[in-house]
Amino acid sequence: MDLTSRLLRLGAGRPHVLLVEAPGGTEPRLAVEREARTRGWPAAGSPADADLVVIAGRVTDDLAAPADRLGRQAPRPRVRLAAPDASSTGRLLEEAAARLAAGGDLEDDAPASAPPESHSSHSPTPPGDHAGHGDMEMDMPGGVPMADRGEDRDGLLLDQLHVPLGPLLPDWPAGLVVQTTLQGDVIQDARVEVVGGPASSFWDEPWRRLASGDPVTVGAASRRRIAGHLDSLARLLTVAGWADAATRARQLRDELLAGAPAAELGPRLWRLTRRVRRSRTLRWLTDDLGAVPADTSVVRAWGDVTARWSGWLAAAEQLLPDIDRSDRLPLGDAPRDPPAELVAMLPGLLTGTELATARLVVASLDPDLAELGTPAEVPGG
Amino acid sequence: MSGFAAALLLLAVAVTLVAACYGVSSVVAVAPTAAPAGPFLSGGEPAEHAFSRFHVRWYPLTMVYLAFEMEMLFMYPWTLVLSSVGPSAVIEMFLFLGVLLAGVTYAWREGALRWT
Amino acid sequence: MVEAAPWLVLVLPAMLAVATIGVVTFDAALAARAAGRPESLAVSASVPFREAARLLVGQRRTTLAADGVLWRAGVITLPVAALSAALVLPLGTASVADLAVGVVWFNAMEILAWAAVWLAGWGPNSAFSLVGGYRFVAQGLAYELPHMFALITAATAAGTLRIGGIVEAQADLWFVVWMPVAFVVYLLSAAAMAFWGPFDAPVGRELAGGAAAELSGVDRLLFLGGRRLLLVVAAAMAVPLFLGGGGGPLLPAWLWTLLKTAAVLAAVVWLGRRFPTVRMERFMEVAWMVLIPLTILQALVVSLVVLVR
Amino acid sequence: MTAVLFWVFGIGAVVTGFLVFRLDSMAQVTFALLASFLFVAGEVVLLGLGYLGVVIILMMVMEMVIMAVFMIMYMMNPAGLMPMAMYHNKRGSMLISVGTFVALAAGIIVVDWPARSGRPPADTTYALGESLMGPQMLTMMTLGFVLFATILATVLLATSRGRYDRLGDDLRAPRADDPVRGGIGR
Amino acid sequence: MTLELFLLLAAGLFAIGLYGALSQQSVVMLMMGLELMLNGVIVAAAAFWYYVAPANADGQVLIIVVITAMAVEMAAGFAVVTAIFRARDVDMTDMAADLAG
Repeated sequence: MDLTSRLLRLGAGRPHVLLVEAPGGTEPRLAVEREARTRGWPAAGSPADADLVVIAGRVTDDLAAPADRLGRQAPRPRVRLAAPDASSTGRLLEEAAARLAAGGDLEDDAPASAPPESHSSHSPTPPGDHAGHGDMEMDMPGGVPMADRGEDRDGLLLDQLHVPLGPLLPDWPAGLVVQTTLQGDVIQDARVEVVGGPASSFWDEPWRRLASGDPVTVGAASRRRIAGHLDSLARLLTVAGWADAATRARQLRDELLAGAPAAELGPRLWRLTRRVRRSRTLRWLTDDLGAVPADTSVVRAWGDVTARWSGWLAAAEQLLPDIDRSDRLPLGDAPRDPPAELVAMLPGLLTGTELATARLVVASLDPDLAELGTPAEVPGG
Repeated sequence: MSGFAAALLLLAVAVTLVAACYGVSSVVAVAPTAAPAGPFLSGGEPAEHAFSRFHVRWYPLTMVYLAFEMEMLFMYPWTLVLSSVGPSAVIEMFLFLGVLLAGVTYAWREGALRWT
Repeated sequence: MVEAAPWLVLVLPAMLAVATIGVVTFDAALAARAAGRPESLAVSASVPFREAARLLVGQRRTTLAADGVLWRAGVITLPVAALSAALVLPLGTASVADLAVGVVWFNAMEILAWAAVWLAGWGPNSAFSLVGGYRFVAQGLAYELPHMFALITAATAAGTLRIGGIVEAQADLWFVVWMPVAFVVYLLSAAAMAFWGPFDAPVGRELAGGAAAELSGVDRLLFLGGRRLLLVVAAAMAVPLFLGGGGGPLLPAWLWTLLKTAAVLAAVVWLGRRFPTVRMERFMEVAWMVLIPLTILQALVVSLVVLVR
Repeated sequence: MTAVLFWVFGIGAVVTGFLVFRLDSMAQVTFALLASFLFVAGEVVLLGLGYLGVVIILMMVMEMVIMAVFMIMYMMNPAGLMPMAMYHNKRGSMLISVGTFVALAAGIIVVDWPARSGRPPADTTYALGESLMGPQMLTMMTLGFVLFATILATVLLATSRGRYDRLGDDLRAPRADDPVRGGIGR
Repeated sequence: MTLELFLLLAAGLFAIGLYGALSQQSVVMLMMGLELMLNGVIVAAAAFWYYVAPANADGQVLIIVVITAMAVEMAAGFAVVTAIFRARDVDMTDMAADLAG
């Protein structure tokens, strides 16, 4: 059909990109974000909205099934991409758009693994779920059970849903899975899991190099740290629904990593921090969320969400004069707190929050799980 | 009455346009409607149907709302007769609103405007 | 004088479609500027067509054990309600029908969005879209009463529920001058009813698209297009209600209407990008304890002025 | 034209009204009831009551969405995925209601209704407003206090925690003890 | 169109509502039946206004009262259901009656 192919070409000029990150995929994610931004390709929030499904980083065995499901959930025309590293990302995206204009990939729709429809499939039975509906399973539409009821702080015994947040969620820490028990839109219980293999953190790379004996300049280390803060800030602002400020932060982050001088970046960074700090709306919306008392060991997590993003802004401003320094960085530990403690904090902080608030809390802690090492279930919750 | 006939006409046009969109799409779409897929759950499978007894956190407010919105029923006709009836209409309506606002203030103090 | 012109029934959808395309274009241009990628008007103007093209050729989706009837009903209701609300919208000196209860009609049609968004969220049997649908109902509880009071304030000053009569009553002085609170609240509620930023939590990105999370293909086109159409109609209605309709010097009435509508729309779209998403658990008390009393006070002031006049 | 519309709206109202008790999904049930109300609104407009017809649409859309919220909150299996009967005394109810209908219909046909007196006013909405601000002022104020009482009673009944739980026994807590913080106030 | 036709429509809606109110177990469904009965009352009131006494606004006021009554009934009904549900974890009329007794 001629009309179809013309419309396909027209639409492929601005594909929506669903970008999710696997552990160790920070660098390719930044590359895809940068390339998509310069082309004006919008970010998709769910597979239904996506033309390109891009997984940045290495898809380990435990991520293979979710990644496959994500790709199948996207409507046609669709193109699935793996971006294990940051090399030739631009070319990869261009090729994908060309494939999209030709009608997308035509792999089979039928799920490779056991579909949710089949009764034999092991649908993850939620913990604490008593076997009340064992024999009724045969009548369940689609082989999926009905929700069961649970206690609530409100005193109403209503249905609970078990909804995972992560691993393959846009604007979400790579490898983090929060298994939530929802009643309505409030998280009653949260369990944290870590998936994906161990990887090395992109944000700690200068210190790793330093530890292995390579010389690292103060400028390079400062750049990486500010960029890390800007990345966290961009994620938080995206989750807070302030797309324009988030885009600005991402743009500055990318230029910083590309080596733009302080004289050029300074005024713009200052404009961004002033704009975010002056937003009384943002403050009003993030005050008192996810408050961590100031006696925990993780200094970075102190205070509420507002305190945490203000901390990033302050740190970025404070480090900015250093980014052009070429003297050697003295030996020392990476400035980041170990993520294990951040992750252990999560169940407590997320319990009792609404979904939007939970996303804000997670984004404000922004644990970098690459440093965590082996996949493991984290105690707590 | 003729105004409402135009409304029906506009409704028909709207429905026609929507049907046209579906028609065009069914012709040019690259594939027919997909087989049922699982909902998006960050790559996970649903543990149960999302159709469930959804615990809304603002249900006390809906009742306050139901009572308060009824005042619109009276206020729309009131706008027409205000100038001809005179001060008594203003007094009556704002007394009415004042009573309802007192109810809302009570609900606020009881915490009915907050999420449970 | 606004007269009924049933022939407009064919022109109106076309004009609203053009305005909707304009909204998408302007929004795309703003997004490009924010991304430090100032692009030519031609590139921005291609965005609505590219979006429509990719959604028209896109495959429609269904989800496991979805409630297909209600889902599609919600999707279709949104654009149909937006267009129906435009029945009483005067374009210059004529509207499709200048109903005697025009204000109430507009109110009744625009409120169908409650049902539409909730149904679109309920239909796909998906946790995220379910939450999105419920978020819109909560939002409705917050914005609808201040919105109604703003509408009624304009009707009170004119002493009629006929949109044409409200326009005539502003021949000397636009309502925005002496009822600024009602005007600002009206613009807020226009953004809220079209779940446009900063009231876009029902389709929030942190919820993977919320009520629209599972929509694709032409369904998505109708739902998200209908949302922009609703924004256009709501913003356009601010012109006859508060900005004197087609009144203005030199230029013909239809041109004034277009200019004012474009200005209001541009303001709403621009402001929508300036703020983070407002969550209803925080906004609810503001709406009930600040906005409702303020709008009632505004209505009281206006009705006293009407009495004295 | 109006005769056709009368039949369309009328049959629509009855059919959707009957669907309310035939459908399994609580969401569909609620919106079937809404459809019935919308058809009745159409009938009311046909009778020349433009304001009341449109305002019925306005009110019923809001009320039925809220109704859906509660239906889904409290009814077992709200989507009707696993249908189950929730009737009692179905036969008896059917007999009673059919009997009622027959009796009413007989009465309607037999009774000699009074002839029409007077003509509708030019602006029915205006007449309604005058009536509410004049002879029916008492009705309106009574309804006002009924609504006030409704707000108080429903809040009292529905919430599990009152102001003393929130603000302490002396109502002086610096911060209300709520599960979720609000936008303003303590 | 005649008064009788409108009244028959009203009677039909009323009878369906009555059937629902009598046959349904759940409080919320019972409310739906009530709403449907009031729906019939609206039709009857509008028809009487038009065919019997159009010069008088009392028919209109009656409709207003009915709509308000619906809202009050709904709000009160929901509040009661919530209270019952909180206390006894049921929403059925039968069960509520059993437990109350």
